[in-house]
Amino acid sequence: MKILYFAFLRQRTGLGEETVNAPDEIQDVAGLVEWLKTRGPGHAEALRDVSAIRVAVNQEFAGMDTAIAANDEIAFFPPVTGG
Amino acid sequence: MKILYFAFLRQRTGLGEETVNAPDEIQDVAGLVEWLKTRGPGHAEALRDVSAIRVAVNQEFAGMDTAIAANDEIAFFPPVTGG
Amino acid sequence: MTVKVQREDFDVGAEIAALTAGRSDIGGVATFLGLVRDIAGDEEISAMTLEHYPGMTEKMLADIEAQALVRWPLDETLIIHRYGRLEPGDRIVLVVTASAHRKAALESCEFLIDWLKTRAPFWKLEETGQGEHWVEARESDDEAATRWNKTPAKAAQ
Amino acid sequence: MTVKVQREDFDVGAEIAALTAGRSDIGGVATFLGLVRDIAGDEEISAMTLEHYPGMTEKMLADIEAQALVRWPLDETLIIHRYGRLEPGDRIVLVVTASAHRKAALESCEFLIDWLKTRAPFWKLEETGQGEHWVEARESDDEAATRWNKTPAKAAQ
Repeated sequence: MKILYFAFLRQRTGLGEETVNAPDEIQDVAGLVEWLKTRGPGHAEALRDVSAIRVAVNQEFAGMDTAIAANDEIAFFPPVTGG
Repeated sequence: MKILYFAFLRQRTGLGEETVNAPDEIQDVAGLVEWLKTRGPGHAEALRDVSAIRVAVNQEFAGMDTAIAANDEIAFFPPVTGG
Repeated sequence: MTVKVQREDFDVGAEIAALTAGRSDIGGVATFLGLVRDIAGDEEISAMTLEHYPGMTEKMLADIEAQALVRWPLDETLIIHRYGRLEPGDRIVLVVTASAHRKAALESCEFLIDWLKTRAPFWKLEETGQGEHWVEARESDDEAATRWNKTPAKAAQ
Repeated sequence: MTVKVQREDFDVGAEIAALTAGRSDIGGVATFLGLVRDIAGDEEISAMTLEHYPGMTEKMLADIEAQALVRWPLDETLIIHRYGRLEPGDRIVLVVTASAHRKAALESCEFLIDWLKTRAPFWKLEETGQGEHWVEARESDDEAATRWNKTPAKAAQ
């Protein structure tokens, strides 16, 4: 699946985008977040406080309990500040 | 005094503007209207229905009882329609 | 803080650019551009002529602009109103308000155009297939302008 | 019915002219132009960078534009939003709504800019004398956008 990071999450992970193969037992956003945190200290720091993070699955706002699948595009970002 | 006519009043009097010397006993707009009506059939027709007429004295909205003086600019027009 | 009553057309982009040139304190510019429609009420119109009271019109427009400046924190305001014969699609009126805050710009722009569309000393002669006629003042428009007498400015609170 | 998310600047006059060209059914065009201010909160800023989510941003902007079209009788709408590094005085966002009726144009323009300023998927990195920082979402702006969920469109009634 394709993971996107924006704003401070992009800076802390050092990545705008990465393609990952999450283990099959990961079925929702919450599980994905926990797994992504194991990928390195930047990821752990970026994803530490989930209350400060919003998520979109396939470009639609989603929640921690949203189900995910192998070909999804999942984006993490702070609350939007508007234009 | 200077009299101005706008819109249908201008068309009916056939005048955009005229300078008149009203008799001294004419002290307010109502008196002026009655006197102006005697100036001709166009004036009489234009000023016939005072409920359809608005007036300004020296470029300020005024009423039928507003006092007038020799050097005033007095304008008659329909209710404004806006831009 | 400008009022122009003119026969000539105007350039919206140039007017906004002139108003904001070199400014970095303006956050929002609200604009209303009024155009001549080919329909008035149920009737098709081919043209209209706007008559006004030179001198008094400018004074009243400057006065309502001053009222807007008291009610909202505005950096710049501009009113341009045309007179003379205009055809469908032609520009008639432009209101531009600029403020640090978007609510102030939006509300004051609406306030000014409501006033202009109802209270400004203009008279309209419409040309239709049946000839010419003077437009009478409309009640519904008057209500829109009257609303502002009752409602305190939100952004100014 | 156009949405553009772009790095390039835009020409307000040209955009409005293109929208209204050859039309004689449009009575009013409401426009909101947002500019970068040199002050954010209490802080002086020298520049800001707008980051966005390409693809999702366009989708969300088209979606809110479609909502405006359902709520108000609009002839044309246009949203342009820039991203990238911008300096004080630079244009950020343009909303244009055109309708036969001025209330519909004004209200829908306010609706769209309220939404854009609060809900659009952008993130702001501000540059100040003390360095750079990401701007956090603001409560007061959120209220302005939430208002529209409660208030039925006046002009559409």
